Amino acid sequence: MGRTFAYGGIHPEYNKHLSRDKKIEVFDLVDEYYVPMQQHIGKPARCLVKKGDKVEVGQKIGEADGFISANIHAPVTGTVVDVVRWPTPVGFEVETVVIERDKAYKGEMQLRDRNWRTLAVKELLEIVKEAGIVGLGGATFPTHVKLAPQDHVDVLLLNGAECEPYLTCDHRIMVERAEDIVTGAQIMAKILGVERIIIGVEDNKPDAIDALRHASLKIPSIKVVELETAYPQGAEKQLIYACTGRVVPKGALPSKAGVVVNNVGTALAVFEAVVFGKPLIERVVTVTGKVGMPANLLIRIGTPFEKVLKVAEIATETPKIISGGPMMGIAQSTLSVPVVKGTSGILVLDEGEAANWEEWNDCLNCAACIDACPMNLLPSVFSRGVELGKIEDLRKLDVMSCIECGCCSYVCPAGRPIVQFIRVAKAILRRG
Amino acid sequence: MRFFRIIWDGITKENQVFKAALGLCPTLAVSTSVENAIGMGVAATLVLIGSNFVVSLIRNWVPKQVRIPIFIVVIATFVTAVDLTMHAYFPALHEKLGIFVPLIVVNCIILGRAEAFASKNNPFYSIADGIGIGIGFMLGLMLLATFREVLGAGTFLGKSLGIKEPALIMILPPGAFLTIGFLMAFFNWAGGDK
Amino acid sequence: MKGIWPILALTIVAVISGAVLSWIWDKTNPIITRMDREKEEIARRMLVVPEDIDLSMIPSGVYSWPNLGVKDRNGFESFKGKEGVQEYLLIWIDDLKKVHVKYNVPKDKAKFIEKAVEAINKSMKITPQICGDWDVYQLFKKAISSTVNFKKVLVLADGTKIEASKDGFIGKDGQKYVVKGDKVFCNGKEVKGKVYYIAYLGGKRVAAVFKVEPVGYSSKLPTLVAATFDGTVLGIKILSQSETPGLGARCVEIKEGEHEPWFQKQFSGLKVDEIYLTEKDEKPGKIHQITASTITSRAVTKGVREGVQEFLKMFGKEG
Amino acid sequence: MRIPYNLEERFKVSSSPHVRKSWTVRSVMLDVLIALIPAVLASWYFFGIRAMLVELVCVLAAVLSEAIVQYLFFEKVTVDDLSAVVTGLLLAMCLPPSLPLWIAAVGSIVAIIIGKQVFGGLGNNPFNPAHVGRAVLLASWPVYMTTWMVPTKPGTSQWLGTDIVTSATPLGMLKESGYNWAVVAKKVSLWDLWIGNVGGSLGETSAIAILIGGLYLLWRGVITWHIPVTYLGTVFLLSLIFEGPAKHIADAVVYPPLFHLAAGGLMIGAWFMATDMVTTPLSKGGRIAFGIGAGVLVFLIRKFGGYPEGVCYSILIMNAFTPLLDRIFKPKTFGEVTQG
Repeated sequence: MGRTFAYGGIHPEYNKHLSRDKKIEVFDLVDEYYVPMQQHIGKPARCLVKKGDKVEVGQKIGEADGFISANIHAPVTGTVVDVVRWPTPVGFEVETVVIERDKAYKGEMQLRDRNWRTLAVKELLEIVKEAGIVGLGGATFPTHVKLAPQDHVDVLLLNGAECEPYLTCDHRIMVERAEDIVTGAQIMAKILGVERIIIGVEDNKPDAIDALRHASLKIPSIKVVELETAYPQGAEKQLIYACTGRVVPKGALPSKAGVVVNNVGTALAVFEAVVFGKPLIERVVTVTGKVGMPANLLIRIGTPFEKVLKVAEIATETPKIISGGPMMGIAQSTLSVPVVKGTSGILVLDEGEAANWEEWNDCLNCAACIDACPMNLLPSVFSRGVELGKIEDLRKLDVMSCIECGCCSYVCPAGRPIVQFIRVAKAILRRG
Repeated sequence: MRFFRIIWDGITKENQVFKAALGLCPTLAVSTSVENAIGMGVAATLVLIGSNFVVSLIRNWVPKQVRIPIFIVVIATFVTAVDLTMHAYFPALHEKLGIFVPLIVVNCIILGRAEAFASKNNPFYSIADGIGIGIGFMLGLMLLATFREVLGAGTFLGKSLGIKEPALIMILPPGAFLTIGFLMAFFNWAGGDK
Repeated sequence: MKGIWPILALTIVAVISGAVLSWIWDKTNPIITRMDREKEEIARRMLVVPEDIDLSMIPSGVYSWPNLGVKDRNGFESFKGKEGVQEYLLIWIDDLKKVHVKYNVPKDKAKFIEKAVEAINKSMKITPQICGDWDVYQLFKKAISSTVNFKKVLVLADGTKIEASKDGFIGKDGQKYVVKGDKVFCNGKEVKGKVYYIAYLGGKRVAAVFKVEPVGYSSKLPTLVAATFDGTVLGIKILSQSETPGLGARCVEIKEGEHEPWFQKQFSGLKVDEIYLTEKDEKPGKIHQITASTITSRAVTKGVREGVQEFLKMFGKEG
Repeated sequence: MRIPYNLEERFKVSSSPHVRKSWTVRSVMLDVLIALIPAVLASWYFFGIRAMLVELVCVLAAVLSEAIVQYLFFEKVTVDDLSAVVTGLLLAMCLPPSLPLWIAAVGSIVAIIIGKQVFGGLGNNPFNPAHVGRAVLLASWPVYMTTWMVPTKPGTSQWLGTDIVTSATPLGMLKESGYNWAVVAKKVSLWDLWIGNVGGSLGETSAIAILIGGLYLLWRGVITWHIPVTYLGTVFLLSLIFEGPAKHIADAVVYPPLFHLAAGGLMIGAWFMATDMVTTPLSKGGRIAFGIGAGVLVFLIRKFGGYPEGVCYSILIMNAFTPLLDRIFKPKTFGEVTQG
């Protein structure tokens, strides 16, 4: 048994065997790419191209606008056919550049080979910023902001827990590109100026742990920590507690505890940006669930889900399409949405096996949600409070500390959509 | 005619037991048998009529600052008179009702009517109010007592109804709460209260 | 003037109320106090007269119900016009042990009385069967029992017995003992003691009545116990109780067709070592407990037993 | 440009999480029913036809009254979640086998209507419905509710319910002997007590059968250990401290605590009643306090109270304290630590 977090947690059906042993394959290029100008948390990027412009692969087509924002690059060489409002997997429409691929472009990219050790911290940070790297775990927080924390930081934590059921993209890159991840981690450590690097991996990925341990054999500052398989092991605060024993104060950022957490995928992207000079234009996506061929695919940003699923073949009559994992992923109403930087997986569930939140019973007070809550909150009380309209009272009960991991809804025997209620409460309270 | 209107309202719309939920302490305590309920109801009605009448008579020259003490004195006088009379001439009933007859003094119905009605209306209407509220109280008690006595003791007015195994709990305090809860729910529902 | 008026108003109301109340008090208080006094007195007298009254045992005289204090042979007139008397039975036993009556009772009882007098004069006994009606029998019994004279005896914890004189209980050393409720005081200090009522019938002491106060399930159970000097219980009477209805409260339950509480009736005629419950007690006795009310049953049984034991300890040798 | 929202390719969306643990109210209740099987079988073995009848009547009355009340008040009829069956069966488990069947039915109806539906149905009742039913029956028909049938063997006339011999419960004997352990130890052997070969309620007597069911519930994760362990532990410790050394019987130290654990409704109370989700505290601390409180109450009622048995009341009283315990033992949010 590995280390784990302090409270709660659940053990859902992981179903990782579907795609766990599938090697990362490069997904074929498609004709049209839909590149949203907002693929990150923060302000949308400013669009630099207009209809009719020719773009080169890796060319910056969206410029970071403001402090918390990230650059966007063209995924292929081609022509901008339009700039429209287009849906994204996050759920709302944003300004999107539609690029038609040049028929002659076959996916080649100009790569450099830089020695990162000779570069200064400032230069490194600039490269990361230019490459438009954001957190690839799903939160898509711009990495260059994260790498310049306000507080004193002494630990860099790489999140390789991948606690979401079904998803295996991080697992695969850890197995296949452990060396590069380790290097990426070292680059980030250099930027942050920290000595200790901890990589936390759940113990259901022994091959990934071995690969990472092997890759970091000669680097004493890196420690690979084996974590218990439990959801939500990969949640920031829970991961920090599991790996370092530190507790992030209520309502504060992880850097308050002296820790910066980055996904292993982000480390890889940092490595590629710094060493190869490659901006973030593709990522590994797990396509799994009720599909004919579950796979881990290296997909260019902007590829519509439709094209991906056409290849993977939806294997159910009543599909439910989810961008991300089943616990925190976002259900999609259309397949027109493109793969974005935060898309860690495309999950197809059968409607029958997917949870139905349309009908629920009164709370039984069974406290299963309280036992499951990793933040040690009172989800059942919150959901009742929302039902009764007493939302203002919930602030005192720390409803804002909820990380929306969904454990409460998952375990509720009465089938109550608890985390959904909590989202309502949080939205109302945020609005004030 | 307004006189009868007031009486009717006192029994129905302003029924103190079911609508205002006042005077519940004696209501719950003495409603173990219909006989007790009638005794208590009559005693309370007499006190109500008397105190309403007197309070209404003196309403214009009672100073505001001491009106409550004066009302209490008037009520206490009537209660003591009823208590003594009952003790002397109906000793069995008096023994059953026990402390609850003297406690009519602090029954909020009596003081409530003195304050809310009698001190604002003329003696004629105040008597009507006393009669109405009193009868309403007595009927409420009797209704409660009927349920409790029939279900709890298998008798009505002391006469056996041939119920072999009455549910004792009905004449115990929990039975009083259960009965009044259901009756109140019923009257609120029937009265269309939301 | 403005400041005085509220006080004045209050005073006026209070004075008027006081006047009204004192008038009502005058009217009711005598009735109330007499009833209170009678209640215990009646219970006491009822206990010491045996179930079937043998007329030959009773000295001749006038016996009345209610007890109006009639002592003389021509006492018919003395209670005329007395207030509050609804029912009475005056029995006159002449020197030939012949019974005469004068009464004011409900009509349905009256016919029984006439018949009863005839029957009693034949058999010289008063029993329920002879009277033909329980209430009539009770009237006779109560009337006869009023001839029993009681003498209060205060027994202190050390065994000293002090008979009541007209000045109260005066000890040998001239100290005065005062009984207030169940407590005995001497010079303002509480001393342990107990009051026994010794019953004299025709100048002979026949029994004693005393109060025991066991604690039942949810209330005290003040109980009068009558016992002869050789330790036989003549009867008990639970004066008041507020036990659980249907359970402990059945200690005063009267079964249909009977006239006395069945539970209390069981004690009559028992010797002291028979006063145990039939089961579930230290040793098997003759008292059947009230179903599912062991606590009440045991409390009364134990209280009576210990009362009798204490009584025998005090008076046994003299009996 | 194509319109992205093609109606034909619209999929059903919902908020995350998109998967759910495969348990429902129904499966929880089913687990409770499965856990009750050993106790039910024990009751059939020791009390025969009467036991079956009382259980059948209780369950039927509970289910019917729930369905009828919900139908009359235009609620969704939810008898298929089995909670009414559980309430009925648990009530039956606390009733004496010789109880007239109509009283058992009344108990079930009271449990469902006054104990549960009046408050708004499953999940909103402050008190354990089965114990509410039992308390009302005990107050209403105390004589029937305290007349206990002697356990018997299958096939005898008593087992068939034709003639019924009554006796006292072990706790009743203890109370009536004035807590004289020597008297009770002679009459009741610990083995009989734990196996259930003594007078008592249907399901209360066989401590071992209930223990098996309780452990099953614990294993299935329907209940947590907090309440049963603290509840039983408190009674055990109190009886060890206050009953053990004083009495002069051979196994004085072991007898009273083991007696207290197995006698009366303590086992079924601790495993099935006090762990009722709806009426017990939410937090672990609250549950521990609940268990200790109920344990102390049981001991006090048994030793000093008017009734020989106090499990029903101890749980009902602690149910009343549940909101307070929830308030006191509110879990501390992760990260709610004053740093430095």
